[in-house]
This record gives sequence, structure tokens and C-alpha cells, in this order.
Amino acid sequence: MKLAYYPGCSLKGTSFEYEVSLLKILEVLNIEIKEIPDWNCCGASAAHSINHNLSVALPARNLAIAENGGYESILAPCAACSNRLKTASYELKTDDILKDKVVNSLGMPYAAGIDINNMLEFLSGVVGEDKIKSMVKKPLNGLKVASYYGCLLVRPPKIMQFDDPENPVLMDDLVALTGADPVDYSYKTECCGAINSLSNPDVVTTLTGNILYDIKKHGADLIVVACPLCHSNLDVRQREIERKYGEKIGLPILFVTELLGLSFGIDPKDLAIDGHMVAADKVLKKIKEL
Amino acid sequence: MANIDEKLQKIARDLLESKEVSLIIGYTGGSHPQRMRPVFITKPEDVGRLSFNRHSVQDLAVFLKKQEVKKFGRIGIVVKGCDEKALNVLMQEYQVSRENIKIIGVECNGVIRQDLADKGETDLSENTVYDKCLMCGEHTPILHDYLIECADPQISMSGDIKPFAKIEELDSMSSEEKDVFWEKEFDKCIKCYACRQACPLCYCSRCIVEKNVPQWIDTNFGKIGNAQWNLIRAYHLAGRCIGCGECERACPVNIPLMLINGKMARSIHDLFGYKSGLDVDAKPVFGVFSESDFNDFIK
Amino acid sequence: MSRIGVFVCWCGSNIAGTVDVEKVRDEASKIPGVVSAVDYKYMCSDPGQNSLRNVIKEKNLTGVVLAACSPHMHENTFRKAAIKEGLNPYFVEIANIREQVSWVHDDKERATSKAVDLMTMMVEKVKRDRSIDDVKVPLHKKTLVIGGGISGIQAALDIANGGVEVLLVEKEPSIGGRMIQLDETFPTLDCSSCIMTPKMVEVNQHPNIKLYTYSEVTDVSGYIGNFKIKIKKKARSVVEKDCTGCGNCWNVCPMHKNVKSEFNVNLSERTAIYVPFPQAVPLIPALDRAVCLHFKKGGKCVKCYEACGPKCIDFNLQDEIVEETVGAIVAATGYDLIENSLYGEYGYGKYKDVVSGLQFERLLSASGPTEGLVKRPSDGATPKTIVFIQCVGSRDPEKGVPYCSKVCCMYTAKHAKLFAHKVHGSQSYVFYIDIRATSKGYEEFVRGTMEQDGAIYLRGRVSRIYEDEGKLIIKGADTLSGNQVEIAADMVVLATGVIPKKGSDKVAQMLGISYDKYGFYTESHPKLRPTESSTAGIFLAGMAQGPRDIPESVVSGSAAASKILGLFSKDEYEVEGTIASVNEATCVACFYCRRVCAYNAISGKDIKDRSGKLIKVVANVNPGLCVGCGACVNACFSKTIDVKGFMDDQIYAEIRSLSV
Amino acid sequence: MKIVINEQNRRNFVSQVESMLHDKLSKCYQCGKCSAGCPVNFEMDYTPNQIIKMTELGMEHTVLNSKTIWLCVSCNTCSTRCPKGFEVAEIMDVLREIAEKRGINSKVEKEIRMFHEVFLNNVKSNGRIFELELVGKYKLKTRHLFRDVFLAPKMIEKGKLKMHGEKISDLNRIAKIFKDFE
Amino acid sequence: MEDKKEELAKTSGDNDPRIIAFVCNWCTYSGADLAGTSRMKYADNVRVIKLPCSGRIDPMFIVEAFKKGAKGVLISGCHPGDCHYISGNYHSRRKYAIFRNLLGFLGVDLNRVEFSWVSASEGNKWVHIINEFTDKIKSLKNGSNDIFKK
Repeated sequence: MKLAYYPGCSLKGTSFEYEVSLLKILEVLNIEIKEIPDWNCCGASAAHSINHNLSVALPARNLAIAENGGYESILAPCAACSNRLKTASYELKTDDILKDKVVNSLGMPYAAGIDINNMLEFLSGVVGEDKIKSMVKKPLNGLKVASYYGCLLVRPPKIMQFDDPENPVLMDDLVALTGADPVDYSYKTECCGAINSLSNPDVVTTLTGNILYDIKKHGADLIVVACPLCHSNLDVRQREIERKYGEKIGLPILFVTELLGLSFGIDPKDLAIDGHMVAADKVLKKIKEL
Repeated sequence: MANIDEKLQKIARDLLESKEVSLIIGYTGGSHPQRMRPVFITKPEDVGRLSFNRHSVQDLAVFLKKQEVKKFGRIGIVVKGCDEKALNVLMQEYQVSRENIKIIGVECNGVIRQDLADKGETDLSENTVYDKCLMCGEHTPILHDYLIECADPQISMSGDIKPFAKIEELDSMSSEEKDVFWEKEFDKCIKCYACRQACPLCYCSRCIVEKNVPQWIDTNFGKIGNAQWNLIRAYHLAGRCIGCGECERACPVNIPLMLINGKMARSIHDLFGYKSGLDVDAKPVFGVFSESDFNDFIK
Repeated sequence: MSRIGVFVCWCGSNIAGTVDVEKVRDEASKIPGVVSAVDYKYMCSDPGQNSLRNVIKEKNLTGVVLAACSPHMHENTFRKAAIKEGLNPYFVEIANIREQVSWVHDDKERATSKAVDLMTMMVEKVKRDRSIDDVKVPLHKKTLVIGGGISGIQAALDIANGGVEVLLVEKEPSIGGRMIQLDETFPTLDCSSCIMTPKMVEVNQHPNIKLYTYSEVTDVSGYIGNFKIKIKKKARSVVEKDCTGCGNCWNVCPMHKNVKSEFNVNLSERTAIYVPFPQAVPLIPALDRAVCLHFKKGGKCVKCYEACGPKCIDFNLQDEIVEETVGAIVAATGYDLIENSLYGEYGYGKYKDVVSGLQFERLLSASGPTEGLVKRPSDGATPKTIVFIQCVGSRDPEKGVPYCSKVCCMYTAKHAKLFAHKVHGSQSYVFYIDIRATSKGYEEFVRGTMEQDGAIYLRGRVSRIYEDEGKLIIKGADTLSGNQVEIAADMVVLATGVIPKKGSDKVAQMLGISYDKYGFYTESHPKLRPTESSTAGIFLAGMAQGPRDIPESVVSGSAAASKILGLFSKDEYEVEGTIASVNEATCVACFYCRRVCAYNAISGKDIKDRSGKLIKVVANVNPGLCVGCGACVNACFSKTIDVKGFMDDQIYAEIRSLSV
Repeated sequence: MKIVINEQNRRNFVSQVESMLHDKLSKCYQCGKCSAGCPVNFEMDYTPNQIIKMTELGMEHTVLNSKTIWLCVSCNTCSTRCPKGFEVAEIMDVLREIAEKRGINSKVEKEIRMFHEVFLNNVKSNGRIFELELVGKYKLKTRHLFRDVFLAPKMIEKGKLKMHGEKISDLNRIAKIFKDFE
Repeated sequence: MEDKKEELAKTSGDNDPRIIAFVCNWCTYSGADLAGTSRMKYADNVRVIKLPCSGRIDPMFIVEAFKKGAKGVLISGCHPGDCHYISGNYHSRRKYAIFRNLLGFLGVDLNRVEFSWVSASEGNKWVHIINEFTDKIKSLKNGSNDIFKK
């Protein structure tokens, strides 16, 4: 299967750890992906917030390039990007008038046939649990891991078609593969504030605070995510939240690829775990002692 | 080609020898190399006569309605994708039971028009096959007990499908123009009822034209009676006709009957999303209804 | 040769004022076959009818046409007059020259010519009329009631009290249905088992009722007056006539863990040999072979057999099929609740203290798992705060059903009220969208729950429920104040909506009655025949037809009973003879007629030769079921089927008689 | 509060919204489940269900100037749980788009709008997001120069804020897409 | 002069066209009766043939009516959902839809075939439909004859 890779802007910037760790584990898993040539930004939340058609057209260019390059499916690790790509694909499948307009503007054909996978679908569907399990060299037994899904992976279910939208378990299943214990808690799919990170930090610290304290209460050692935006809010803003509520949290936020990498026995440095704002030292030490 | 015939003959021999069927309906070479005609095999030693090729036009399902065929009980029949649809309708309408029939499906990529074949045409192409083959979406029989694969290449099509174009052309005419068109066509009709005889789905034991209390249809050769017959034939086949084209092939005066049948099939698909003959378990379009059926034409 | 009489009515000046009745009369007399044409001032008057009778007699008429008012007015009057002279009533036809001519047109000449046309059409029709005998179907005066809930019980008792034998078939080991699961009932708060148990006992003791519990109807054929039915008595493993209901068997049964009690909606366990509840009727246990150790472990466990005094436990009992014939059937199959687990956001199944309305009934009930003390399932603590959520599953086309379940507003108000009565100092919050309390005393009841019992009603739905340190956090909205509302509660009760009983569609298919897209049985006419199903002789009752409360269920049970008693008040069921008939010679059995018949009146009939060999199959019309609508005629290609009174040749004659 | 309904204006607004939404406002029966689950409802001036009702009543000035439409984070919790399958999150997109088109420069939540604008300008000129430029321009525009500034040094140290952005090669195509759909 | 007259007769509409209406007994026939009892007035060109149900009205009746010289044919029954016989009108609605297409395809002017649902309470609707249909038929060119006409 020919797999296209759509990194998106975050993985090239603030969430570089995600890309580093992804490429590393794929190397170990011996799976080849090809970055979509000359890809562009999907428009993220900004486009669909104020210009619906643009929010379809921008991702469509990437879909069309991949499709015309003979790829069967796209891996979009960023939850926001995969959400936008899936939404655009859905709209183009259901709205012929818009499709004609977009194809015209792109100047290249597009059949709306290419498949889009987010990171979790990719890992459990394309890579497969058996393969992952076979690579686990350093089981993370006893480590308590909370999986945080957020909004963009699961909603709207009509388009995302991902797991149970109210009680997803796909990431927990992956966590269990590493030998760690998935932690059940209430705020799995609550919103972290997302795009308001820059424009409305107050809202973000409130929402993210709710999530972090709930996970803390359920005794997790760390949190795994599959979304740069979530990661950024949970990680970068954690100090600020601690200050706002006057209560220490100290939960390292790892990308799911990093957790898998650790269980594969990969050196944390190669997974860029030191790139996070909240240090994972304690957890890494705990893993070392396992 | 020989390969297909061998396979066909082996299946037939096995069926007859094991007494699973007592009659096989198939094709055999005709008087002319480019003509195939139906053959009825009852003895294993005769299976060598069976053959199939791109000249096997006729829909053999038509014989299933005949009393003299019915009395054989269990029957094996050679069907193309289009013929299999006729079988499906016959089963939907309880005229044939699945247990009594062994379906020897043959994959078909089109049959050559008889008029061209008689002139020696042997190439399969968009220009040599019957119109029905151009519209065919079911080259391979779906329901079958045996399936023989086809050696013929798929016809490449220009995408411009003639039969649809003709329907659209007529649709765009005024009613006067249509009237003129059909009057001319129906004028030719000699009420020979060959269309009925050739149709695998016209199986009534007493056709409505033969009912005289009341006299539903004028049986003379008048303009009205001709139109009435052609109308009722099309109406009774609406939602049932599987487009085998046998009626048109049988018509001695070349009335474009498939034009009417095609229009009906299209209307039915447009209005009710139904295509006949595709699913033996489907409910016939006029045996069911939906509360949300098309209602715009009713005040 | 036809001998037709035409009678033109003046209707005073009603007709004669606009139609030249003499002209109509004269034109009539010119039509071949008409032997008498007269006009008269009022044909419907006694002298008018007498003159009609006289002419029939004197001229030995074979057919009568009245050019008069609408057939909907006096067709029957004239037909009766004809019968008195020995003329088959179907030889009387009416040309409607009043409602459809004289009253709607002004131009006398044109109106007259239209009247002549209509009269001529009817003359041509009557010439082709055939004698039709009304169909009489003998009635087997016995009734089958399917379902032993309140509506089935009511129907059975009413019918039995009317002197007719009843077979009451119930799937569960006891009758009582859903109502016996309820605690107290709105709006009067009488205890459900107190009013229900006497009725159940009455059923059991009634000489006219034969009770089949733990049984199912497996086959129904035939038609009104004469249904052949098969009842499967499932192997109960207990010989019913010997059992005393002492309880020794279930008291010793080792399987008292892990099997959830259906009656208590999974809130408690039951044994393998069990009665669903102590007041069960009959008080005879059934042995659930799917969980019984005797059956699972190769016959080792025989504890119940050992404990049984009369030794009435028989592990070898088999399913038994009972065949019966009945004249009428009541379908009262009842309801189920919508699956709450569809609502991941409410955590039903994940959080133990989120329960359904029916589970809460069991928690309130003195016969329930907590003996009527409100305790929450997770830890048995008494909840102080309960949040009730209405419209769970109902009015929800996305996950549930679009319709309103009708009873939830009321039972939630009742729950909140009873909770307030049972737990002092407690607080209820009710999330609702609309409150539907429209029967007698209902609105007052809901107001009472708010005003006297202090329940707080919030207008809005709940989006999500979390568990947090032993509390359930409810995230809802109150749209009236425009706020998001968060409540920490000890328990949540979901006012789950209702759907037809699982398997009721199969019952409908067996009975040949129609049901809607949700599975509720449809009435023959939604307003005027709300008790009848689409099939003659089969009546409907209770929630099987749609959401309704107890009084309505009882009413519907009684209504079905009264219809059946009315039907059985005669020895024969008489239907009009204008029904379909098949020409067997030309039928090819394509059965399009059967597909379009809404009354299941058409079936296949084998035609055999003298030696019994099957020659062919043809369509056959059941006269007890056919109503003569003629849909089959329209479906028949070869015109092999026709409907009496409106035969094709008659209609063609009408068309062809017109002068243009 | 009191509104006087002008039927013509109401219909115009409703049909504009409905045509962009591909759904009927009358579908909403005001159960409030959207507002119940909305994570940012606490900051909003009108709850989502009120926005829907006010739109239906033709209160365009109020809804287009509301904070709510800009505060919505498109988390789709509302649409996911709506019993009527109404696209609640999408109506917020639609109302934002109308407000943007009409140039309604509401003071409320101006910053969120500016963020979207700066973001799209960044995409327009680079084809991708150059985060440092995005943050810088946004801060300049909103004059929140020092908000979050404490985060910057550590982020740069961790390598999260790159000093150089990437541009894609076919910027002409991006320009055309913007031109076609702006 | 003669020719012109004939021409005129051919192209101009019929002044007294006959319309045949096939109606169901329960709804439309009662609706027409109601128009009568309410003393409403309508065009006298229509001749009603009563049948039990619109499900009984065979589309072939339309052809027979045209053959007989009717200039317009009306078929009318109970509204969907109101059929006295549960589903007769639903079944025939399907047939009418297709039959109508067939007639149109063969050159019948579909202005001459009308379908309506008229309930027992819709006396006014009946009047309206008859008047409107009669006017329409009168306005049609006589030449727009069809193949089922002599």
C-alpha cells in the first residue's frame, strides 16, 4: 500500500516532537511513508470559522496531489489536520457543485476517492495491533496512562466515523499494548479550548485545567495525546494553570507515538521527549526502573 | 471458444447423467456459422451439440413458460447476464421455482447483431453488438449454479449510448410530434403478437387481448387497436421487462419496441429506484408502495 | 333478455326544478331492454316504493334503475324494496341526478342531457349485473388473547364475563405484564399490585378463561370466525396440576447468583427454577433450562426435585403444541423500553447509579429488591439528590425514536413525588423539554410534584453525566433562564421512552396484520376503527398500538372485548357479497393480487386432478376477509380476477354508453 | 427585552442562513442539549440554543454582534449530541461567515476574529503557517505584546518556535484558491 | 370559406367537451355529493363513474374513455393515508405515475389526463378541479388529439 504523509504545520513547528517520534517508530516498524510534495496548510480552524468554501478548497489541494500521485491513503497525524481533510473529503463527496468549483480552482482532477487516517486509525488499522505488540521490547508494566482524545478525533461522528464518540477506547487499547494500564476518567472527549489558545487564553486554562485535574485525581502518571493542539494546551499551559489554581499538576504530556517508542525500547532522546515543556524525567526514571 | 463449449458440455453431461435435470436448454450452431439456435438436450450422448459464442442472442428463458418444457420438471438452462434477469423475474412471480432449475451461467461481453452477423460480421465492437449490450451492467449472471467465464474482451464504449439518446430525443418532442412518430410506427403493426411470443415474461395463459367480456382491446388492424395493443404490452411489462430485446428482434415490421420498454424502465428507476431482474428476493415494483411515492402529478 | 325498469324521481322540485324528468323518462323508454319507464314525485316515499314494487312484480323486472338522489342516501331503501319482491338487491342501481346534477347545474337543457347520460350508464350497468349473495361466515365463538398485561387481562375478563370462552396466552411464567412491575400509579397513587393482583387472580379462576403462561402462539391460519391456531407450551419442567406453589424448589436452588431477575430489571438475581415475583399468577415456577445446573452439568443437580413434596418437577417435560380454533383474536403484545445504552453521554451501564424509569419503579416498590426503600444500586446508600431526565430516547430521531412516549412526563412526576415522600429532606431535579399532562387530574398531579413536593423542574436537556468522587455530575441546561446548569446528584433516573415489544413484529406477520415503521400495530382506521386491525376478526389493545397509559390500555382492552362480544352476538358473520372472484381457468398464479391485497384475503389454492395429483396453483379469495376494494383487479394482467358489483364489463359498458 | 418582528427581514435572514447551512432552523425544538454540553457556554453572552432561536426570529443584529459566535471553538459536542441532528456548530460557522462578509466589526471577541484573519494571511503568503510570524503579527495587531511572553524563551529553547518559516513552491495556486473563494 | 371553417373547428378548442371522471366511492364521490348538498355550481361537462376505490381504477379505463370520445379524463380518490381500503390509492398511485409517462411518451397530451385526491369534505375542491379542468380542456387545440381517438 502506498501511504502518503501529511505532516501539517504544527509537526514542523511547535509539535516537532510528534514528527520526530513518528518517523522513529515507523523506522523501527519498517513502514514507509512519503510526504505529500509541496503540501499546504489545511486552513485549520481559521478557514472554516469564517469561510466555509475556503476550508474545503485548501485541504482539497493536498488530497488531490496525493490522489494524483497514486496514493491510496493519507496519514495525517495532527488531529486538526485529519479532521479538516476528512471534512473536506466528505463535503466534496456530497456537494457536486462545490466539487466542480474546487476542482476548477485547483487546476487538477480529483475523484474524492482517497482515504484519510488519523494517527490512531493508522496505528490500529494500517499498522495493526499484532505488529505493534511484536515490537514491544520494554513493556511499561504498572505505568498508569490516561488517553486524552479531545474533540477533533471523534467529532462530528458522521464525518469522522471514529470509534464510539462518547466513550472512545482506541488509544486506550494502544496504551494497553505497551503493557501500561489505561486510566479511565471522565473528561476523555471534553474540549481543551483548542484554537482559543492564543486569542482567549483564559478560556483555555479553565477548560484544560478541568481536564488535567480530573486526570490527576484518577492517579495517572502521564497523559498521551494524538493532537498537537491538545498537546500544546495541556503541556505549554500547564505551568500557568498550576499558578491559576494554586495546585501542582506535574503531568507530562506525551504523544502516543512517543509512548509506543518508549515501549519499543527507543532512547527517549530519539523521540524528542525532552522537547516538552513539562519535563518527563520522573516518568522516564520510573520506566527505566521497570 | 472450444474451451467454453467443453465446459458447457461437461456440466450438461453431469447434470443429465446424474438425473439432476431431465432437460437442458442451450444453444447450438445453426444453418449458418454466424447463427446460433436453441437446442433441447435430453440425453447425455447429445451434449456435444451444445455450444456458446458471441452469436448466442436469444433469451432462452422464454421456453420456460411453455407447457411442453414445463413437463420436464427439473431443467438446466444456459443463461447470459441479461437472460438471468428474466429468470429472476420469473422466480419473483412464482412462474419458476429455484429448486427445479439449474442455472448454467455464461459470462457474456456482448452479442453481435443478427443482421450484421448474417453479412459475416464476427468482431465485437460498439458498432456491432445489440443496443441492449451497450446498456448492459450485468455481463455476469449473479444467480447461477455454474459459471463459465468468457473469453471475449470487454467492449470499449465511447460513452455515447445510442438507446438513451433516442429516448431523450422523443422526450423532447411535442405530443403532436410524438403522436405522428408513433402513428407511423404502429401503423406497421400487423397484430401478429410475435412480440408477445418472444417475451420470456409474457406468460399469461390467456392474454388480455383474448378477453372479450369486456373487449379490452380492438382486435382489428385499426389505428386505435394497434396503439392499444402496443400500449398495454408496454404497460404490463413496465417494472418487469429486463430489456432482453427479444420482442423487438421478433417484430417482423421493426417497430422500435425497446424504445418504449427502455422509457418505462427509466421512468421506473427514476420514480421508484427499482430495476427489474436484479434481485430475486426483491419485491416487484408494482407489488409494493411507499407512502412517500411520487405525488407531484396529483392535485 | 333484460327487463329493466327506470324510475325517475322528481324529489319535489329538487330534481324536477332543474331536470326535465319527463324527458329523462322518455329517453329511458327508448333504450333497448327497458320495459318500463316512469317518473314520480318522491320515489323514496311509501307510495313511491310501493309503485316500484308493483312494477317489479307486474313487469317481472330483471333490473331497476332509479334516477334519483345519491346512492349514499337511498340505495339501501330501494334495495330492500326489491328484496321484498324477490329481486336480488344488487340488481338495483342508482343514477345520481340530484347531488351531482340538479343541485349543481343551472341550465335545464344541459342538466337534463347529463341526467339522461347518467341514467343510460346505469341501465347499461344493470343489464350486466349478476345476482350476488351476501357471504355468511360461521363464527367459532372462542377468543384468543395474546398478551397477559393489563389490556389483555381486561379484554379477557370482559369477554369471559360476556359468556365467551377465552384463551389467554402469555410468554412469561406469570401474567401481569408491565403494570405489575410498577409501584404506585399516577395520578391517584394507588398501588399497582393492589389493583392488579385481584384481576390476575380473577383471570386464573374464571371458568371461561383458559390460561396459557410460559407459552407462545406459533401459528395462525384461517380467517374471521375460524382461525386455526397453535400454541406452544414451553417445557416448564413442572407439572402444573400437581404444583402447590410452596416454594421449596426455588429456596434450595443453588443458582441464586449471576442470573438477573427480568422482573426486577436486572437489579436483583433470581434462581434457575423461579417464579418471577411472589404474587405470580399462576403461582407455579418455571425452570429456566438455559441456566439450570441439571441441564448444564449432565443431570447431576436434582436439589429442587428432592425438595419438592408432590414430586411435580419433571426434567423430561417437552414443549407441547396445543391446537385450537377461535373466531376472534386480540393482539395485546405490549411494550419494551428503548435501549438506554444508546446514550454514551449518560453513562448508562457504566455508572451503576444511572437507572431507567422502570428500574426506579422496582426500587420504589415494596416487592422490589430494596423492599421499597430507595437505595442506590452502587453502594446501597439512600440518595439525597436525584436528577430525572425526561425524553430519553423519545423525541430523538437521531438516536431513539421521533415520537413522544406519552407516559414519561407523568411517571417522572410520580417518581419525584414518591421519592420526596420516601426520603425526607431529599431533593429532585427534573430536566424536561415540554410537560405533557393532558388527562384528568394529570396537570394537577404534576403541579403538586412541584408545589407540594418541592421538585425543581428545569427546562432543558442534559448533555453529559460524569462520575466524580461518588457523585454523579449532571451537565444540563435551563433554557428558560439561559444557563448551563451543573448538579451533583446521588442518582440519575432516565425517563426512558417506549417501543413495541421485541418480537411483536413477528406476531404481526403471523397474524397478517399491519404495523407502522416503528413496529406499532396500525388500526383499520385511526379515528373510526381504532380497535380493529387491518384484518377482520383481529383486534388490538394496549401499548402494542402505541404509547398509552393504564386507563387508556384498559379502555382499549374493553373496546376490543365489546367488539368481539358484538361480533359473537350473532351466529354468523355477514359480509357484503361484492367481493373478488378468480377465474381459475385462466389464473397463472403470479400472485400480484396477493401482493396488493391489504386484507390478506388472497392465498394459493392447489388444483388437483381426480387422482390427487397437483395440476396447478391458482389464486383464491377468502370471502371472510375480502372487502371488495378491487385492488387485485387492477394488479391482474390477464384480468382473471374481478370484483362483483363493479365488474370490468360493467364499467366498460358505462363508458361506452356515453353519447359524445 | 422586546423585539418587533419584521416578517420580510426575518425571512431574508433565515433564508440566507438556511441556504448556507443546508438545514432548516425549524428543525430545532429548543431542548437546550447543545447549551448543556457546550464547553465555552460560561463565557458566552447567549447560549447556543438562544442563538438558533434568535436567528429564526430574524434578530440578525444581535446574533451577528454576539460574543457567542466567536467564542465557539467548533468542538462539535453540540452537533454530536443533538437529538434532531441539527448542525449547531455549523450554524456558528455560518453566522461568523456572514458577519465577516458584512464587515461587522463587533468589539466583542475582536481578537478571535483577528486571529483567524492573521492566520489566513499567513497561509496566503507562505502556503503554510510560520508560527513565530503568526504569533508576532497577531500580538502586534492586538497590542497584547506581553501576554504569554513568559512562554517564549522556554519554547525557543525547546525548539518549539522555529526562527525560519517554510514557503511552498506553488504559491500562485494558493493565491488562486484564495481569490476563487474569498 | 368552407375550408376555413373546418380549419377553425380543427384548431380551436371544443366548446362542449365531455369529461369522464373515475372516482372512488368513499372520498371523491362523497365530496362531489357534498358539493351538491352545498348547492355549489360547476361545469356540467363531467360524467362520473363510481368505483369502490381508486385502487380499482384501471389505467386502461383512461384509454377506453378517450376511445369513446372523451376530451378529458379525471381520476380521483382518497388522499394518501385516508384510503378506506388502507392502501388502494397508494398502489394505484404508482401505476398512474408510470402509465402517465407511457401515455405522454406515446403522444397523448397529458393536459387531458388529470389526477386528484378529493376527500369527502372537499366539495369545494371538487368544484374547483372540475371547473379548472373543463376550462383547460376547452382551451386545448382540438388538433391535440391522441392516438386513441377516432
